[in-house]
Amino acid sequence: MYDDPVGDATSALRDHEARRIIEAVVLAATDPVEPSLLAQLVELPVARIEELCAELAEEYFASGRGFVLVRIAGGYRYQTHPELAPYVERFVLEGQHARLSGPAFETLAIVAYKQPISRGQISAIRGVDVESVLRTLLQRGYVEEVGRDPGPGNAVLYGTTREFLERLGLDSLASLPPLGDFVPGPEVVESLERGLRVSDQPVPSSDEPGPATG
Amino acid sequence: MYDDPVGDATSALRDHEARRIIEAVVLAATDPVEPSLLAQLVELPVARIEELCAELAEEYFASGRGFVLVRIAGGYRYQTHPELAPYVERFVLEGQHARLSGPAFETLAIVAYKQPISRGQISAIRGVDVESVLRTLLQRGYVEEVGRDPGPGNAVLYGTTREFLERLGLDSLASLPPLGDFVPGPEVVESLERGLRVSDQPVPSSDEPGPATG
Amino acid sequence: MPYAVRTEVFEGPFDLLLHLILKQEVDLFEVSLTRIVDAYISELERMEALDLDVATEFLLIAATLVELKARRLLPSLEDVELDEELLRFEERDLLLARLLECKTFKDAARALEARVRLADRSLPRRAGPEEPFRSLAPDPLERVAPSRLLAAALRALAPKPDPLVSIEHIAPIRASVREAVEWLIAQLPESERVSFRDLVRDAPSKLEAIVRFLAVLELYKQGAVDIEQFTNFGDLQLRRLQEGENALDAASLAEWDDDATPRPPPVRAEAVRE
Repeated sequence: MYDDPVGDATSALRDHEARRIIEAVVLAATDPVEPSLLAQLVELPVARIEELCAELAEEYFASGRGFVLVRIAGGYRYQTHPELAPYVERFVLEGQHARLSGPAFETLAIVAYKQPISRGQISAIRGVDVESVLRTLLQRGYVEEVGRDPGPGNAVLYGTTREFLERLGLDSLASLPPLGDFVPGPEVVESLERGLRVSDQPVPSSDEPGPATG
Repeated sequence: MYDDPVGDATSALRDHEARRIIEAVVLAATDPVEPSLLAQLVELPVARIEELCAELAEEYFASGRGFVLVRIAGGYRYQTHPELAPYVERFVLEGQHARLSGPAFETLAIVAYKQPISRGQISAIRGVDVESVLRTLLQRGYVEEVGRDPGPGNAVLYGTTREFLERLGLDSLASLPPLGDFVPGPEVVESLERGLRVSDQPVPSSDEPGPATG
Repeated sequence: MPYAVRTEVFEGPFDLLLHLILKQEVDLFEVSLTRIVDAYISELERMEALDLDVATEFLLIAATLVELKARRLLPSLEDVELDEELLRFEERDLLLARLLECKTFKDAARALEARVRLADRSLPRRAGPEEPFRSLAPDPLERVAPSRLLAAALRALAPKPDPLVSIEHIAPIRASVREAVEWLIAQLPESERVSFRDLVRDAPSKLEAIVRFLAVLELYKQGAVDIEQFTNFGDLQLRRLQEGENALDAASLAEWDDDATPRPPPVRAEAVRE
């Protein structure tokens, strides 16, 4: 962009130095490092930090390193390459997390998408009492109290934690797949509708016998 | 060394894979990793591991990475490049909002109030295995081994340290705020353990053929 | 891999209903509400140990289904009052909406689970800074008030409240068919018509009304009462029959309340009570 070769060289040097600082700081961190913090240390704009981190990540990936640089829970961190899981697992046994049960995941999904939400509201969606499941989620640090319902009863409201983002490998709640992706397709809706049809007169679309699903 | 080009290609592939495994394992480790352990994981002789590590270290150095691979205390570990010390120092001093994770804090609270307590008993209360959390607390020096359970198994019993008291500004354990009346005794903890197990059980594993999806 | 035969465990009424409806869709070309209702109720029978709250929810849905089925079996809808018709659709749509919501989150849960499984394949670096730096790091416990530790301990140690103690759930559904039968007999004057609506007017809950209805059916089955309905969806008129008075079949009644009975009735209302 500039014709000044010295300026170019200087900025290349700066970038190289900035990358080294990012590498050192992220390596020393125990939690994901926010780009704003890196920007302060390196004295570059946040946007530039993001670019440099993306370049680093790409570089590691391209040269087949055993680690990756990822953006998680709003920051950058090093983690092992997923392909090497079998080796790492053999070495770091205690890193293994206890699996959550299916119902626990359903409750977690409801909290994730509907937060802040009360226990009663979760129960209403699931059709079962969720107390013990919610307790498990609280204990494992996936979910936390985030406030109180201002309405009568002042029910405790729950939301997901930073730990939740880390465990799912998400940068933020915005990176959750949109809930709309999971709304049942027309064929499921139709079969549910038919299953609960009140009158025996066939619904126009289901007149022809034969499964509607493919 | 060999003239066999195929064999060369294969061994190059092996070396590349071995380097990746070393990178991943050393990155994930909290302590220096012994070469003999790496040799086992990679299934190569220790001498070859040492060579590969030296190559990796040289590669990081030559390309001016912000981290270095060093041999220390009989093993390999990553650490920050000495040239970047001022940045790492600043980061550690002000940037890193040191925090104990929720689970670590709760585990510490359990040890503080129920000491001496075994790892199994803590796990029973928390409903998850606490090995890695306990390790963090031990490393931090908040918790230490205080004895052995006289019962079968001779489980290690943990308690809090002097440093823990100092950090909290407490004279002795007696100055901890009292838990109050509803603290369950050991027998309740046991039934709680059962309760937790039951509450986690009734659930089909998510792999089971649940309701057919559309 | 051999085809594994497993007993399905349904975690809630929506779970079960979803499964039944979607399975029907696969098995049969035409979804039949009748079959679904029957399957639902027989599934209820199969479940031996039902959690109190779960049982209530299961039962309410069973009641809704039975209601939908009953309405479908009625020959003509000509005289239906508009209100009733609207109500009918509302109930159905409500159930449908809940089923869809349930299914949506079920699938979302699977996606989250897959993500966790994927994320589990990578381990983050947790070693932290190496030595000279490590001692520089502020201690995480510094400036932590002991009261926070207490709060964490209480959170971690709090015993799980016994789910059976929850009074709100028990109180409104303290209804057994056997008791309702006794109550009904006391309510029914001899040889005089009584409106069913009057009988359930003071019912404290929907469930209580359902139980009273089941009691009426039981009395009818035993020949103790006669039931007439003059219009579709009209009120039921009950009349106590003389000869049935002393002929109540205690064994049949016991079925409603006794868990150990070999032939459980289709809907075991007392499961809610225990």
